[in-house]
Amino acid sequence: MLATTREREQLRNVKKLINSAETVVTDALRGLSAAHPGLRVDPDGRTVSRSGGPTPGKVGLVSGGGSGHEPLHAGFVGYGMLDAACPGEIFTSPVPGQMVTATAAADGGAGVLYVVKNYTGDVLNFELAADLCAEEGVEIASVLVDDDVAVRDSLHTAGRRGTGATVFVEKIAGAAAEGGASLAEVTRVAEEVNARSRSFGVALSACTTPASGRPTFELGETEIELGIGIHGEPGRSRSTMRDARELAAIALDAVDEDMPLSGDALVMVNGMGATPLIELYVVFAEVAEQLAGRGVRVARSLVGDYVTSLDMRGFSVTVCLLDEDLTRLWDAPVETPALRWGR
Amino acid sequence: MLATTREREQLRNVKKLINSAETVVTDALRGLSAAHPGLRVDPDGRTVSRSGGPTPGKVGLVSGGGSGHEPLHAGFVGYGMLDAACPGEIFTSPVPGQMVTATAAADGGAGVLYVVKNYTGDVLNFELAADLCAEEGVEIASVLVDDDVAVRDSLHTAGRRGTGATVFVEKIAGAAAEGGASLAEVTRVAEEVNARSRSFGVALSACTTPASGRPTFELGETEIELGIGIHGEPGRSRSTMRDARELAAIALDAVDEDMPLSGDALVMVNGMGATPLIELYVVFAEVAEQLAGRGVRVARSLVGDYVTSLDMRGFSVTVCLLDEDLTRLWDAPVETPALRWGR
Amino acid sequence: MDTAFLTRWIAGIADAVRAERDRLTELDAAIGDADHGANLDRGFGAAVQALADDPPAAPGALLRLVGGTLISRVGGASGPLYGTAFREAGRSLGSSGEASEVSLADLARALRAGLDGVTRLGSAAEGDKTMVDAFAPAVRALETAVSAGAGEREAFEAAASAALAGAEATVPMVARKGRASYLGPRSAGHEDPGAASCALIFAALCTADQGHG
Amino acid sequence: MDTAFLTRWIAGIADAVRAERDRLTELDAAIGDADHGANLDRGFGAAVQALADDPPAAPGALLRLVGGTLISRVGGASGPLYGTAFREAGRSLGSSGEASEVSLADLARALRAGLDGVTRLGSAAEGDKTMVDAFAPAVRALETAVSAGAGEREAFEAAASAALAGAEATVPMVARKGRASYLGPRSAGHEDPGAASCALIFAALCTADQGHG
Ligand SMILES: Nc1ncnc2c1ncn2[C@@H]1O[C@H](COP(=O)(O)OP(=O)(O)O)[C@@H](O)[C@H]1O
Ligand SMILES: Nc1ncnc2c1ncn2[C@@H]1O[C@H](COP(=O)(O)OP(=O)(O)O)[C@@H](O)[C@H]1O
Ligand SMILES: [Mg+2]
Ligand SMILES: [Mg+2]
Ligand SMILES: [Mg+2]
Ligand SMILES: [Mg+2]
Repeated sequence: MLATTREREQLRNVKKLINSAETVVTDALRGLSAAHPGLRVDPDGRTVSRSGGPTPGKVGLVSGGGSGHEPLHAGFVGYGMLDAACPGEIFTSPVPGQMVTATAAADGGAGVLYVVKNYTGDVLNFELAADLCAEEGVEIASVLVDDDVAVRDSLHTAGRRGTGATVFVEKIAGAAAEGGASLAEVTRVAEEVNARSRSFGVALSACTTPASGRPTFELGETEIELGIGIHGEPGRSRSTMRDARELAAIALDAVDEDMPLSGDALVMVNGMGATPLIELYVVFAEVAEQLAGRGVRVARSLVGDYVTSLDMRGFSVTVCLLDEDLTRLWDAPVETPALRWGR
Repeated sequence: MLATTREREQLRNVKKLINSAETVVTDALRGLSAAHPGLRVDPDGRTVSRSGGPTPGKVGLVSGGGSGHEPLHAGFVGYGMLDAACPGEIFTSPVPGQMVTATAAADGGAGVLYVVKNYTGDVLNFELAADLCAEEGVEIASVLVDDDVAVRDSLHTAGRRGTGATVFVEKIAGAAAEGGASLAEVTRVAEEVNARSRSFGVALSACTTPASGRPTFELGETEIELGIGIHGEPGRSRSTMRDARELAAIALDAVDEDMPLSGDALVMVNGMGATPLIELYVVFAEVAEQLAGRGVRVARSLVGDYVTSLDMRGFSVTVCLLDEDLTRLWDAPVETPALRWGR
Repeated sequence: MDTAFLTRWIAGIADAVRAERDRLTELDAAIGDADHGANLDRGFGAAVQALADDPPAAPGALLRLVGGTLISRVGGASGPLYGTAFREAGRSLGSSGEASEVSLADLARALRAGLDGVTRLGSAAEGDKTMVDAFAPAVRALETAVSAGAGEREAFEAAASAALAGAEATVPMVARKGRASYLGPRSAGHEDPGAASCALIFAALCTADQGHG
Repeated sequence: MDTAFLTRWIAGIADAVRAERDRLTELDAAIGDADHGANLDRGFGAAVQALADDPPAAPGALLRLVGGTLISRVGGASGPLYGTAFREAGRSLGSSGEASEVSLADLARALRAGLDGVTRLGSAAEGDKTMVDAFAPAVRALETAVSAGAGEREAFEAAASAALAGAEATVPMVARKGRASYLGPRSAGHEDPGAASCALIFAALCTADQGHG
């Protein structure tokens, strides 16, 4: 199917490697399918699951959310992590139907845990799906990821956003599930990871959604946004560009203020989609050094693009305070497109 | 060390996550070191090697080149791949001294293979290093990677550039070395991979080096560069933006014209540094589908950032025609920061 | 009002949303994630299609079909919320032996049920800078018009202008629900996209009524 | 000419390269990879430092130290090439019992040896759009001046203007060596950065000579 003239005009203007704004999610899923024989991908139905189907007797893990955050979530489907994922339109929570299909693909008879990033849309759609699945007799539990310290938590608001910690929750809960833990235990582990994790993000540029073809906000040549989410939303405040050292300090201060840092930590320096790896390593050098200065040991780490925001330039830092159990679960084998070790 | 005022001014203008243009390579190596305990990193001496030191009796693999291509090469140091890497300044071949140090860190007594991308600077510096090491009694062999079909090969020119195939050569020759092959045999395998591999790259934007603070070339809103290298050089020709399908066809045509495609292939769709993963998967979908249409089976694949050009937007396609031996070596365990399976 | 009227209404919403798609997306870009226009365009487009594919016999069934279609096609926050609104509105019109005509009072009751569904699901109150800020005054205006014995045209115009005023009143508000709430004080100064789309939905009642008359 | 002259020469090159760093980098951005200015700035800066740290006693040793420093500090194509040029030039001045003064004829012979080193290593000929296009005519001009019995100032000026003319003549050329060759016909229309820096190197001979006189 060729793009329409108007679409072509648009994609030329934004210069994205796509066929059309309408087909980008489907096309990317076709690519995911072609690249990863270990996944069962339904590009039209928008679900991704392990090609072997549900693991009998294992708690199933399902996550999902808008597209545009790749490799999240589909890139984390596989042994030791998710059983199924359902990608929505760009930055749009998936619909309950997708979640129901994903649940069926994940349900090995021991119940299914939904890993839900705390956004109104994700929460509402997963709630509707949970109702439908419960009616079908599947035992469903949910964990809400809300690690972003840029947003003040309050009873009267939508609460904190879910960002980088999602990767930690999915990996560690996935390991617990693979190890045979019960739904209650997997849920508890997931909640604990979330409780011990905090994130803060910085944007050097906005992102451009294929549909709108325009940056979600405009930044001057020396301006940056502090406290951004992963949907191209503006952050909590605008600031001027600093060097990597200062930006790392701003992020760590924000995290530390919300959750005093100490002991061993799992630390991720995550690129927002258009940040070169060399820059992420520069940031990680500062983060690791400054954490050491605060008495925190970087026991485990990830540096790279894990939870992105289309073509945004910038980074986020996520810190999870480890204990022995969580470290063991983090180290357990995992085999997914985006995270793999021990297999 | 704080950046000077002029540097600060500059880094604000180009908005890079760095401390200063002067320290970016050293700082990134500090980050690499903090993130990967399996590596021995000398940020000032600019060498990266396996933390266990040389493997006695194993052929050593050394590569290196300018920085700005991360994860290449340091991200491929580890079990089953490189023994040591030496990163130069941004886009500048390393100096012979670094190579000599890297050779010492890689030399297990069975000789050392240099994997050299075909650029005059890389070739000359590795030649000088090989002379120095040979004087020290180390048996040195070199393989020249020159897979880029955008450049016409000729006796009277510098020849084709080395780009994406470097990853394939390093992985497959690394597996051969890990398997105990002799220097002659590892060299032969490396040359065979290179001979069976071709690449073609497309840029949607130039990149900006930290030192210059300016894009290496200017592209209009609807312009792209076809046949680019990995140093921000302009390509062979300028063109207008197309959809992913057409761009994939242009790349595959160029590859196929130079090396007729058939049989099983190892295919990489590589991001140039600022290309979101979702777009790379869209390109990969087209590449895989069109290869199937040409009677080629994508037997193995990589989709992601492997050989980058700082913050350039764009992609490259690399195709390597597999046989059974190469497939087995590709599948062999590897444990490096950027490529890992089987361990 | 019959299914023909409601079908015209839904078609009118779909047209308005398509025409205003870019504006809705821009509003969402300012304080959200730039997808509201695309979301509703997809959803109401699908609803029009669903009604054409299998025209429901009764107003209640029609609104439930629209709600179900929005839930199953939109995603995001607005999908479940508007979907619930239409579904609850349809449910309130009774589920068995449904009448083929509904009165203005029936419709007002139905929309009140829809609004209740939205606030139950999203727990937003007026002043939180959401679709509720347009929805609630519009339903009140409709109820007032019913009590006053107004005609359809008058009632719809009152509801439409109450919704529009409600949407405009969201500009200075600081968001407390949805994605815009992450911006804190920076959310002030922008109209809420969901309130803006809700105003389109009530405005489409007038168009549907004119098409009828 | 003595080591003081040669030290002034190297310092003059370092100054010129620093002053022209951005221009060299821009030339390299057009047909290369935008690092030539930074490369030579780093290299000649290091050479000046090396000469200050441990001043060589003889002209040959001085040029060899400069060459070695360039090789060990510059990287890229220009590092080994310029490094070899200086090293070979130094070698040609004899390695043991070196004279502390060299004549204009000695220097011309030394630079010829340096040029030979460059073409041996890089196998570029004139017309390939490289530093050789400035280097070769400059050496020829020097040799001609020596044959004609010219003085230093006159000889250096002839060499410098030959190098400059050679560099300018690279503009229309299509590159056949180095990174610019990847551009094929698109490399035409731009001055070669290495030829441009080579012109600076020969121009610095004049400055060193004036500093002396
Ligand atoms: N809790 C809530 N209650 C009522 N309306 C809400 C709530 N959260 C969000 N909304 C409405 O949804 C609109 C955003 O819809 P949309 O952009 O389609 O979804 P998303 O925010 O998931 O991207 C907001 O402008 C707001 O009017
Ligand atoms: N084979 C060669 N012979 C002579 N000079 C060369 C050759 N290759 C490149 N050069 C010179 O080197 C210059 C580029 O130097 P530089 O930018 O420092 O290195 P790199 O090309 O590795 O980035 C070119 O402009 C050209 O003059
Ligand atoms: Mg959304
Ligand atoms: Mg270079
Ligand atoms: Mg939105
Ligand atoms: Mg260069």
